[in-house]
Amino acid sequence: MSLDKNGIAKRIAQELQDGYYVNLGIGIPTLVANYVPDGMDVVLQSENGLLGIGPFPEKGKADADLINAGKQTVTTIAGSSFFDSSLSFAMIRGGHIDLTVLGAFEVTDKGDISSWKIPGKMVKGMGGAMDLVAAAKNIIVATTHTDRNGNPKLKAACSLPLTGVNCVKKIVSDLAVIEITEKGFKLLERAPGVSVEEIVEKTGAPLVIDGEIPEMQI
Amino acid sequence: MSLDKNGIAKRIAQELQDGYYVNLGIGIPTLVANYVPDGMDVVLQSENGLLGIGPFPEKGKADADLINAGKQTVTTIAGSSFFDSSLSFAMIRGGHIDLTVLGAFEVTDKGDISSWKIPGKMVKGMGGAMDLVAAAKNIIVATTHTDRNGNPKLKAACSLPLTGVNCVKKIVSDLAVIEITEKGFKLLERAPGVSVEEIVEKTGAPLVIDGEIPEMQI
Amino acid sequence: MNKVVKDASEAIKGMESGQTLMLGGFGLCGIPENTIKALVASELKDLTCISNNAGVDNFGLGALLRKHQIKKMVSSYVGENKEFERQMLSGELEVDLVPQGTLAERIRAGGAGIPAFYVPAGYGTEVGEGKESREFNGKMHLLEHALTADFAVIKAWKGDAMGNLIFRETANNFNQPMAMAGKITIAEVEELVPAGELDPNQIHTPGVFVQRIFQGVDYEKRIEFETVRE
Amino acid sequence: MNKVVKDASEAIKGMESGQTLMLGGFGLCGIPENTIKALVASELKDLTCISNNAGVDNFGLGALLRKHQIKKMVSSYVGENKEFERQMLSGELEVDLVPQGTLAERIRAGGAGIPAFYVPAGYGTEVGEGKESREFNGKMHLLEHALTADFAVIKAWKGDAMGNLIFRETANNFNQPMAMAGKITIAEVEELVPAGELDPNQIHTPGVFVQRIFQGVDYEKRIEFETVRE
Repeated sequence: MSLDKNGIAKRIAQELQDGYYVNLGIGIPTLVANYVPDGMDVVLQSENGLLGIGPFPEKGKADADLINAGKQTVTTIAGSSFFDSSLSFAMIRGGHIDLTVLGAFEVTDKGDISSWKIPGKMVKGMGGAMDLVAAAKNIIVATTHTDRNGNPKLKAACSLPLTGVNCVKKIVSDLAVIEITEKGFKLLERAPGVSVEEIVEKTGAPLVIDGEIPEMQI
Repeated sequence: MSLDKNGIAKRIAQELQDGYYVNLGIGIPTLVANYVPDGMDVVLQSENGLLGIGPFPEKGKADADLINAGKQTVTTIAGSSFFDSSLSFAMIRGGHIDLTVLGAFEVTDKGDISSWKIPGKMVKGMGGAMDLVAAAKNIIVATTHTDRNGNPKLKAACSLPLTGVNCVKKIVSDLAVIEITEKGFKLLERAPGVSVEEIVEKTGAPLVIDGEIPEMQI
Repeated sequence: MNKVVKDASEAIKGMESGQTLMLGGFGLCGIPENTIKALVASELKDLTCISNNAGVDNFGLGALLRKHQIKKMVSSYVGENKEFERQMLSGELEVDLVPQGTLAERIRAGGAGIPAFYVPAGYGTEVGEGKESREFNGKMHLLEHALTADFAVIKAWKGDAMGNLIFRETANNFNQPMAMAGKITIAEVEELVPAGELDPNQIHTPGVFVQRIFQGVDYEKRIEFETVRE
Repeated sequence: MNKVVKDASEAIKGMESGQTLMLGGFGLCGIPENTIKALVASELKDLTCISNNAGVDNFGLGALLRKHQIKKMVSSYVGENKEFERQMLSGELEVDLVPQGTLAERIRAGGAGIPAFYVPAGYGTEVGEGKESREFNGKMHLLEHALTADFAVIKAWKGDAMGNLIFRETANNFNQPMAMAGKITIAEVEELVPAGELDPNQIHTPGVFVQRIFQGVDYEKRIEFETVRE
C-alpha cells in the first residue's frame, strides 16, 4: 500500500542523524519535524531567518513576527536564534546545513530537479529552493511517485524548468526509497505491500535493482 | 609659521559638515576629533567596529574591549553601535562614510597615495587604509609638507608602494591646503605667515596658483 | 544626528515615479505597513520594486499592484497573489524572479560596495541564462551583480533618533540587508526612542545606513497562515 | 545539541601541524587567549595563521611566532611586533598582507559559500598584482577569493551550550566572520550559559557555525595603548 504524506515524512525522519541542522521545505517536508526520533537532537532552519523552529503555537498565541518559510506561525526551541535573510543564506550556501528536504514536480536520474514553474500555467517563483539545492550537502526529495494523472515524476529528463542540476541525492516517495547514483536511480526500499514491478512501472527511467528489495520499516 | 599637529587637525575640522560620518586615521587625523565645531553633529567611525567614538576614558575607566583602530582605549557617544569587521568595511566600501582623513608618506598630484610600506625598512601592513582610500567619497590627507630630511611628500609620482590611486581629494599640511584637481595640485590656502614661494619650493610637483592665496583661518 | 521625520508621507518626500524601491518583509511579516499605505495614497507610478514577495491581493505590495503603480517586480516568490499572477501572465507587469539567497546577497552587496560575486544557485537553470559562469572548487557558479535602490523602505521593531535599528524575530528578514542598499533608507519602527537608549551591542542596523526614521501607527501585522497546535 | 568541551586543550584536539587556522581579534582586543595558550603549549608547527594582527612580542599570536610554530601569516597589520618584523625580513616567515576590509570580506565569503567577489581596494597597488581586474560602474575592481580554515578559533563574550554567541563592544571585530569560515570553529567565551538563556534576537553568531565551545579562564585582556582623558 502506498504511503500517505505522513508515511513519507516518517520514512524521511529515519534519515536524520543526531546533531543535524536541517532545512525542511513547504508541504510534506514540513511534516518530517513531527517524526524526529525521541532523544535525537536535530535543529530545524527556516530560511526566512530562524534556527531552532519549535512546534506550532498554542491556540491564541500565534505571533505575526514569528513565522516559517511557508509563512505559517511557529514557535522556537531553547537555543534558537534569529537573523536576516543574507545571513540565513550564508548558512545555506556555505554548507552549514546538513540536510535539505524539499518537494518536486520532477526529479531525474542525474539528480536534476524541477519544482518552481509550469510555463504558461503557474509561476510562483523559486523562493529559496535554488539556493538550497545548489548548496546543501545532502538533498532528499519528498514526493508522490506519480502526478495526479498517473505520470511518472521520476524521469530521465525534466520537462519543466529546472531548479537545480546534479543535486538530489535521494528520493522518498509514497512507493519507494530511491538513491541517485552514478548509474541512475537505484531502488533501496519499497513501501509496505508495494511490489518492485509496480515501482518499475511507475518510474520514468531505468531502475538499478540489486537483489532483494526490503520493505520500508516505518 | 608652519602649523603643528594640532593646527593641521584644527584646519581639517573646518572641512566637517553637520551630519557627516567620518573615519579618522591614526596620528594627526585622530586629533581632528578634538576640534569638531560646537553644535555640529559628526559621528566618528572606527573600522574595528564602532560607530560613535567618544573621548578617551577617564583615568581608571579604560575598557579592554573598547578600543579604536589605533588600539587606543576610547568611549562611546549616545547612539553608538558595535559591529563586526565585515559590516564595518561594508559601511566603508559601500560609500556610507562621508569623509576619511588619513596620513601619508607621499601624495601625488593625481591623488595617488603611499602610506604603508618602506621596502626593506618597514612593513607594518596596510590595515584598513587601502579599503578606505578605494571607497570613501572624500579623502583628505593630513601630513607634514616635507619628510624629516626636508624632501617633499607632495610629488608627481610616489616612490614608495601605493596605497591607492586617484583617490585623495585634498591635502592639509603644516604649510598649506591643497586641492587635487584635473590640473594637479591647486594651492587653496597657506599657513599663517607662510609664503607662496616657500610652499612652491617645498612641493615636489607644479602648483596651480590662481590669484591671491589667502591665509588659513584657524 | 536627528533623522526623525513625522510620518510616512513626510518620509517618502522626494520619491519620484520611475524610481527603484526596495521594500522589506517576508510575506506579510516585517513589511513597512505605514510607508506602503503612503505609497498607495501617492500618485507615484512606474515603480520598480525589489521585494522578496509581493504581498497578498489586498495588503502589502498587493495594494500597490492593484493600483498599477508598479512597472516591474524583482522578487523570489510571488505566490499568494492572484492579481500579481494575472498582471504577470498578461504582460502588464515585468517580473524578474531571483533565487532568494541570491536576492538577499545582491542587496547586501549593493550596500557593501561589492559590485559582483559568484554563487552556485541557479547554474544550469533559466536563471543562469545569459550570465557569466565559472568553476570554483570543482563546481559551477554564476556571476551575480549588486542591487541598489533610490529608496529602501524597511520596518524595524525599535529604532532611535540616529537611525539605529533592532529587529524582532523573523520580522528581520530582508529589512536588514535592504537598509544598507538604499541611497535613501526610510525606516519605520514600532517604537522610536531617543539616541542612547538602545544597547550598542544589540544594534542590528547601525544608524549610518538610515536617513529617515519614524514611529509607525496602527500596525495590523496580518498573519498569512495562522497555524496552531492540535 | 551540546557542543561544550572542557577547556582549550580539549578544544584543539585533532588539530594538525601544517593546518590553516583563523584567529579572531583586533590587536589584543577580543583574542582567544585560552586557545592561543593551548596552541603555544602544543607541538603544532608549520601553521598558516589568518589573523588581522600578530599580537605583540610576548602575548597573543606573538607567543606562537616566538616559538616558530607559524609558517605563514595572512594579516592586514603587523606592527607592534618586532619579532614578527625580524622573521618577515629574514624570510623565516611567509607573510601575505591583505587590506583589512578585503580580509574580513574574504573570510565572510568563505563562510557564506561565495567563492569570489570584486572589491575596489588595492587596485593599482602591489596588492592587485597578478589578480584579475574589471571595471564596474566606471571604477576598477579586483577579483578576490574566499578564505576558509581547518579551524577557526574565536573569542566571544557570552555563549550557550548550542554554540550561540554574543560579542561585546569592539571585541567582536574578526571573531564574527571567522566563526562562519572554520571547518571546525572553536569558541571560547567569558560566560557560558545553558541553551535558552540568551535572547534569540540578540545572537550575533548562530550556533550552527560553532562546533566546540568552552568557558575560558584567567582572561588578561591586555590593553595595548591605554589612553585617558587629560
